[in-house]
Formats: sequence, structure tokens, C-alpha cells
Amino acid sequence: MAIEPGQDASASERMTYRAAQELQDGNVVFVGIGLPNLACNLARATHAPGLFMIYESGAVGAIPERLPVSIGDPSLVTDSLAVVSQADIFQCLLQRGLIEVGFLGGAQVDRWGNINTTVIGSYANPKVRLPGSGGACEIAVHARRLLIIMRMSKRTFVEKCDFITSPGHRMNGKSREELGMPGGGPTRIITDLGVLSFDATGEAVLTEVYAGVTPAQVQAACGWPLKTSNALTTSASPDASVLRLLREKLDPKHLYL
Amino acid sequence: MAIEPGQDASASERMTYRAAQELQDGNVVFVGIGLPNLACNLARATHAPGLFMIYESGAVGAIPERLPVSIGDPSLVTDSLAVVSQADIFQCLLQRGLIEVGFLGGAQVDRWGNINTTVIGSYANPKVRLPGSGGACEIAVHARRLLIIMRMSKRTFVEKCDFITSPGHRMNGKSREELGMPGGGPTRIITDLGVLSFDATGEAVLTEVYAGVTPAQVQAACGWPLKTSNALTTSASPDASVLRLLREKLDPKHLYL
Amino acid sequence: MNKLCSMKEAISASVKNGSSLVIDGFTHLICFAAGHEIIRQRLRGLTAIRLTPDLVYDQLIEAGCVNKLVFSWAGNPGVGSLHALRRRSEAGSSERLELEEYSHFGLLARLLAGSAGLPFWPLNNYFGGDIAQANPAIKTVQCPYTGRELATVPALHPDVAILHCQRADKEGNAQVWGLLGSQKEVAFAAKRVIVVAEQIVPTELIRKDPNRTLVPSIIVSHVVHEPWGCHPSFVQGFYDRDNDFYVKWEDISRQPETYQAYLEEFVYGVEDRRGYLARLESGLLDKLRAKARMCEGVDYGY
Amino acid sequence: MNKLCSMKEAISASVKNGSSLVIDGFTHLICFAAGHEIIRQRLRGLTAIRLTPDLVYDQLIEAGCVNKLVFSWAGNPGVGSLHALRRRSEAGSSERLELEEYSHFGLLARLLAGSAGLPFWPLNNYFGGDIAQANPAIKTVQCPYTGRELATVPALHPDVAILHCQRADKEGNAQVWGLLGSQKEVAFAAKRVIVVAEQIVPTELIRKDPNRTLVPSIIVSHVVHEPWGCHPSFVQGFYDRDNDFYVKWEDISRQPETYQAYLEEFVYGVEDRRGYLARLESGLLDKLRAKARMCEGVDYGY
Repeated sequence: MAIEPGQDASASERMTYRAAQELQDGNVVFVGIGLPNLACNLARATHAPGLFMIYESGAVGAIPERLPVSIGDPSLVTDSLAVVSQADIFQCLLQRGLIEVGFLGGAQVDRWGNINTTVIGSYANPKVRLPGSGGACEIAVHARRLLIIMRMSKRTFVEKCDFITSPGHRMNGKSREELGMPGGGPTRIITDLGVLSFDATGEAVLTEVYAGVTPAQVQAACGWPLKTSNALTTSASPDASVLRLLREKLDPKHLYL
Repeated sequence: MAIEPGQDASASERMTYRAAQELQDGNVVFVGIGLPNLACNLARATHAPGLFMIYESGAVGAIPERLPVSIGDPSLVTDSLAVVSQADIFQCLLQRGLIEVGFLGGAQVDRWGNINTTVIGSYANPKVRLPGSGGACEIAVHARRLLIIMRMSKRTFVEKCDFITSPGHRMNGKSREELGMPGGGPTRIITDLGVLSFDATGEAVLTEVYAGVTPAQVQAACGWPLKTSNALTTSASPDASVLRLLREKLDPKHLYL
Repeated sequence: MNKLCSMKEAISASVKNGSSLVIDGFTHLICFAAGHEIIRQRLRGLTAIRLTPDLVYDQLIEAGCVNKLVFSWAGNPGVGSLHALRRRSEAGSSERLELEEYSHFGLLARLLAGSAGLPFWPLNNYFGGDIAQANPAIKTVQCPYTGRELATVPALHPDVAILHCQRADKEGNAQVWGLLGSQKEVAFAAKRVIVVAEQIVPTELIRKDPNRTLVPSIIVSHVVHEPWGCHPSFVQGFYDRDNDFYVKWEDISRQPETYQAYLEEFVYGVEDRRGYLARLESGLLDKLRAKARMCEGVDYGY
Repeated sequence: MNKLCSMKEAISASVKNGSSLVIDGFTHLICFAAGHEIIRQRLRGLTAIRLTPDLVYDQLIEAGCVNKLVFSWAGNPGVGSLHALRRRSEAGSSERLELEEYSHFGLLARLLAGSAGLPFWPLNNYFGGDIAQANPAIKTVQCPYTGRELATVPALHPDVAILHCQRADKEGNAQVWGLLGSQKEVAFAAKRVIVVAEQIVPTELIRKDPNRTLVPSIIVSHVVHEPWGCHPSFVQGFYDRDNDFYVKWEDISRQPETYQAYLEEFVYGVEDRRGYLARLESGLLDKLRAKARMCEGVDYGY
């Protein structure tokens, strides 16, 4: 499959590439399955070979040979630096403050970076029952910085989450600081249209769009009046070599791309 | 070394033998070093082959090939069923209530079975600084029954402990029940002169003496007016085969006997 | 004491109508064999507890065994939903399943408290979000040193825990490697423990590497030898996860009819695990069997 | 990142006058080499923390390095007393050592809290006895579910932890077997970790058996290769405890003169661990070297 330079990047590929740019060499990352895992592998294969990957299943310093299909994939165990109990993962690594970067997605996100993965509709009588928190709540509480990866639509970027599973910067009017929360909270929402950052009040601000995307298109996919940065930039897009790496080596079966 | 039947048993041998009688096959025992360890080995070699020995160092189901000189001896690790962290020992085994029998000694004991292994004299300005609790306090709190092994003298069996390291049945006027303590407390004090049990109020009562020992001799070695049972019996003494086992096999270097 | 018995015996002796139950495992070591036997024994009114109720818990729900689920993430990992669970927990469902919901850390903390013999466990969590609002069991305590409020959860003591391991002896000393999940915490928290093993080995082998022992025999009541007992889940060093099955499950479980047909064929329609394995597509087990990656032994000498 | 350096470098970069410090180990894996280097560097005002301060802590006290001891059992296990400690803690001693005293479970709980990132740890202990009376750091908290009062201890975060292990790679991924003591808790509780290893091995060997890794490199700042670094303590699979030395120590340490002479000869009088080993009676190390008792490897394949 020949790839033209800079052409052809799908939304997932752009999101994966952009997420990888947020990772620095040596960062200790709490990795989720899907695009976050791909972004980490891409970072490791390019600018951050020393990225240290931890999975909530207990794998520490994992270097999976195949693309794991779940966070409990056996390939995460074989050849990892350590495998520990989940009690150690949540207490000694996450609650102790050792996780520098967390990754989350969700069914809904609001302007404060609050995420819902629990229910659509009321909790007592839900329209859709979603999987629930898993480790997301504590990742959102404790990671020093949190990256959110989600495709944008009015259905997912909402004025108010039906349920706050994972807290962002401001919950029911209270800031992280007021609540005494240890982690730094979300720093980016990486979407298929562009990237949102957070201002000093903790509100999401559109700071980047992908080439060819207008702020109006982004607003049209967002359920609240979206703040837009005066210094809006164009998100870096993957070049041909990165696309080749992603498609041929990192996700050859197109599980997530 | 020829041994005459029933002859020649030293005080340590008598205490070890008598302590072993308190152990039933299959009991889960928290073992200390010295006579308790010997008593457990004797029980395993005679009537309680399935005695399950746990050491505060982390060895679970140990079957030491040599007489361990400390509770952290490497012979306790090799061939034990499990080796766990001390956190697991104190939380999952002791605090969870899985230890049926604990063993303790000390520098002082009082009529309620309170034990002092901390200081002689005042805590702030001690005449003798002793090692301290180690795990003794929590063993006394949590073991379902506690065996105390100590030689008797007015110096060691005292009206009031200088410091209560390990609580017995009644501390500063309060019972275990009033304090909400989980374990059963001391059931026997096995001494070189006889055996003390505990009455319903939690007070020590002389219930057994070794052959040839009179209650008056026991009282003379005790710092408080000692209750004596109406049904005083004679403690069983080791026979020749037991003495041979102890001297030739279980403690051939006479480390503790 | 030799505690070896069949899965049928272990389940009928341990699990009663109304029992609370954990079949543990985090992706790894999920004992489907135990779940299927519970379905066959038509047990009812169970409280099913696990951080990650997955396919086998969904099957227990579909089969009508479960009244209440205590959990923190319910899905088909990497694939989709648990459809029996959804059918019984969304608006309009007739027989609603009772849900008691935590995050992973919260439910794990309940097991930690249970395993440690404490009545509660503190955790620095649940600020601002809705999980603690939706679950009245989550309370707070004030740190006596810093004055800070911390979340708490109450100790959990399941009636029965079923733990799959790579190997155990007949007394129930169980060794596990690879992902450990919350197996140790579940074992010590529970009132009764069934150990299921891929291999039954002599006690001498257990004693050769005591640091690998996760569960000591003193807390185990039954030992079951059940090779391939986790399929379609996996056992490190024995067989891989059957990912194709997890993917196919989405279609099987979406409709009650195909779901029930599956249960008829693979659960009710067989006697035991051997019967289940015999119905799998031929060659599948060979395909899933692990390619060896032995580590070296270590020296316990002195 | 390659963190290998000499003990001299690791200590001088990590331990300052006034530091709080753990040289961990429960009988097993006590790094005497580190203690001796601290004495040679004439560090002062240390707070020395360990459940079981033993001979090397007593030597630190005798050498004047320690102002405060945080502990739960202070003795020469199976033999007798720690005489420097006694001389500085009994009535009439001129320079009194500050003591902060717990039971094992209490001090361990301080490390558990530290390692778990919690400000305190609850434990069901200290009813009725005098330990909590003598130590104002032990407080209580009320269980939000049962109303029961439980004891608490505050989190402990030592400035430096020194952990000896059987093997580590150059980045500090450390593997331990045999008695584990409180090494994991100490490592995660501390602000800075020095790993000392009998063997430095390739990272590939660590990765072959990831369940053996007790300390991950991300929390390690220095790695020291120090064979026989624990003598007279022991390292399972490498060398036995030198019990004769522990027995002889009673006489050496009872009098300040013989104690100081020992320190002159074996600590101040040598450059490093190699110098110490060279002064041991010839043939001793061979006598202590472990007789092999290898366990079998396990399969991490999938």
C-alpha cells in the first residue's frame, strides 16, 4: 500500500499522532487500550523510546510484541519489567503520585473536562448503561496530567454530563483545588477536528485545528459555546513515514485505526 | 547419652514438652524463636504432624531443616509453603483472625497475663531498656488463644508490669471485651514450676505443678497472691523417648535447652 | 488434607441460593468452568462480585442466577457491551438487576479491607464526581493528622471465592504468575475459597518456590483440577485468550434467542468442562496453546 | 538510564546530615555495607528508621551518626541486646537518643501509608496496652460503618531508603526472593531509593520473570553493585547468616573500648566493602556461601 506524503491520514491516525506528541521520553504513562496504546507505541517508536508504560492490569514497563486487544492481554506480561497486583497499581503507583500521564476517553465530556462512562440518561433509570468507571475515576484524580481522546459531536461534547464518572477541572461549581484533588487534571482533549486545551479557570479552549478544519466546524460539533484561542494553530499531521509505521507495523490488522 | 525414663528432664525440657501439649494437629501457629519453636517442632514430630507454622518474618508453612536461630533464619524460607511480605503477615493472617495460637514470653507478666518487653523502670527514664514489642502486641491482640512461656520469679511475675507491651485479659481495669479486642487472650502461662490458667474474670490461677513442686514454692516465686485451683493436677512430664527426640534431634547443639 | 474434588462437588458444597460470590480474574484466569457449573446447578439469587464482570458473569445473569451485581467496569473488553446486563439494567427492563457500583480502586479497597480484617478502607478518591453520590456505601473519614477528608468503603467478605491458578497442590496451596489482579485480596476476604488449577502438582514443587504461592492452603476448602477451565479467558504459560470468541460474542449475546441457544449448547447441553471442550471447534485448543517462554529458576539455598 | 555507581557515590549523593533513613531488611538482606559507608562519611543527626534496628544500626548509633531511632524491636536476634542503644537510652546516659517506638505492625503501617500515598493507616491494635500511651503519634479514628475505634499511625516518608536485593539491572529494577520484609513498602514510601545488588544483570533477565520484580526502576535513583554487602546478615541463594559473628558481637559491643576497636578495624580502617571482606577470617566466605537449591522456572508464554 503506497502512501503519499502527508496524504490520507484518517481521523484516528491524526488523533493518535497528535496524542503521541504529548508524550515525552521517560514519561511514566498509565496506558489505556485502543488509540492511547497506539499513541504510546508510536511515541516509543519515534521520539520517546524510554516511555514507561503501566497498565491497570498490573503490567509495569510493558513492551508488548503484539497490539494488545485488552489491557489484560498476555503480551503485556511477557517481557515486562514487573507485574504487580492491582492493589499496588492503584495504591503504590497511582495514589502515590507516580503516574505522570493518564489517558481517558468517554461517552460524554463537558467544558471542564469531566467525563461520563457510566450512563446515558438518569442513573436510576438509564437510557444506555455504559461500562462504568473501571480505573478512570482514580486516573482522573491522580495522574499529574490527563489526556482525553474523543471524537467530537454534539452528542459527546455536552453542556452537562449525565453522570460525572471521572472529574475534570470543575465539578458542580467546585475546582480541583477547592476539593483538594492531588492530580493536575486534563491538559488536552485531542479530537478528530482539533485540540482543546484548558484556561486558568479550567475551561476547555480550542487551541488547534487540523489542516482544512474551521473553528465554525468545531463549534458545530460541540454542545456548548466553545472558547477559541486568539492564537489558534494548525495541529501537526503525521507524515508518510509515520503513517507507514502506524499502518504496517503498529496496527497492521487495523484493530483501532 | 543414655537417658533414664522420666528422669533428668530440665526445666526447659519440661516447659517445651508441656507447651507442645497445648498444640493440636492442624493448628495454625504463630511461632516465636526459642522454646516456642522447639515446642512446635516437638508437636510436629509427635502428635501434631499437620501443625501449620507461620513466622512474623513472612515464612508460612515452614518446615525448617535446622533449628532456626532467629525468626528470619534462611532455613525457614527454603521449602516453606509460601513466603509473603510482613504486611500480609500482619494484615491478612494476624489481623484477619487466621492465627489460632500465638506464643509469647517477656521480662514481666502480671496476674491478668499482661506482658512487658519494653522497659524496666519508667518509660521516659528506664533502668533497663528491653527490645520492645516487635510483633508481640498484635499477637496478643489477635491470636485466638495465647500461650505464655516464662520462668517464674518474683522479679518476672509482678504485681504490676512497668509497661504493658502486650495486653492480657484486663488492662487498667478494663476487660478485653470492654475494649473490643478480637483475640481470645492468654489461656496458659507455662512456667518452670507449673502451669497457670485463667478464670472467668481473666485472672491467672495455678492449675498444675510439676511433680515434686508444691503450691507454696510456686507462690514464693510469684509477686502477687496467687489463686490456686481446687483441682490442682500434676503436669505431664516428658518420657525418655521425648527427651531423646529433644536432645538428639530437635536441639542437638543445645541452643535453647 | 486432600481437598481435591470435581467442580460439581465444589460448587454444590459451597455455593447456595442467595450466596455472594466472586469468580475472580482480571482478563487473566477467569474461571468460566465454575460459572458454567453454577448455571447448570440452577443456583438463584446470587450476589455476583467482581471488578470486571465479563462474559461469564453476563452468562450467569442471562441464566437467571444473579439478583445483584457489585462491580466497577462491565463490558466485553476491547469489543463491546454485556448484553444480558444491559437488558436487565436499562430503562424499561422488566426484571431489574440490582447494581452496586464503584470504580476499580473502590471495589478493590473493599476487598483489601476484607482481606486485612479491617471494617473499612480509606482511599484518596471520589472528589467531585458522581460515583460516591450514586453509592451510599461510599462514605468519608477525617485523617487524624492532616484533617483531610478521605473516601472510605466498607469491608467486603464474599461467601465464596473461586480462584483459578496455574498450579496448586491437593491441599490448595496455589501458585500464580502473570497478572495477579485482585486474587490474593479476594482469597483472604472471602469466607470460603475454591481453588481451581490447570495443574495439580506435588507439594514439594510448591515448596521449591515459596514466593510464588499466592494462596496458602489454610484458607482453601476445595481444590478442583480443571485444565482449560478459563477458556475463552487465558492462563499465562498455558493458553492464549480466544479473542475471536470475544468478538463473536457480541453477535451471539445481542439477541436473547442466540444467547439462549449458546447456553443450551455449551452449558446446559454438556455434563462438565470436558463436555464443553469437546464441543469447541477442532484444532482451536492447539491454536491457543501457549508457545513456551520459560524463565530461569532462582536459588533458595543457604 | 544507567544508575550504577559506587556505594561511596550513592551515599554522598543521597544521605545528608539530618536525613531520615531506612536501611531495610528483616534479618535477611540487611545492607551492612551501606551502614559502614555512612559511618565512614561521618554523617550526623540522622533519623534511623527500621522495624528491627540490629547490629548495623547499633554501629551507626555508636559512631555518633544517629540522633533519633524509629523502631519496633531493638535487639541482637537470638543473642542479646544492642549495647550502644542501651548505653544511650537508659537512665543516667549523658547523650540520650530520641526513641519513637511502635510495634512491628504499627511501624509497618506507617510505611504502608507512605507507600500507598495516604496520610494515615488504620489498624486494629493498641487496645489497653501502653504503646499508644507512650507514643503520641498513635491516634484513633472511628470506622464510618461500625462505629468502632481503630488505631491510626501517620504516613512515613523517609528521605532515603537503601534496599539490598539479589539482583538488579543498571536502571534499578530489583528482584528479591526469600523473606521480603517491608522492602516494597519502604521503597514506595521513601523520597529516594538506593538499590544495592549482589548481582547486576541484563534487563532481559529481569524481563524474563517480571513477577519477581519488587522495586521498579522509576523510583530508584542509584544502583550499587556490592557482592557480600550484607555480611553478617544473609542473602537467600547467595550466603548464609554468619551466626557466629552475631554471637561474638555480644562481647565486642558490651564495652565501648572493644566496640570502638571493632569500628576502627572493620569500618574506619577500610576504604570500602572490598577492604572489609579482605579483613574477614580467611575461609569464612566459603563457609557461608549458599549450597544451591534451585527452583524450576515457570512459563510466561502465550
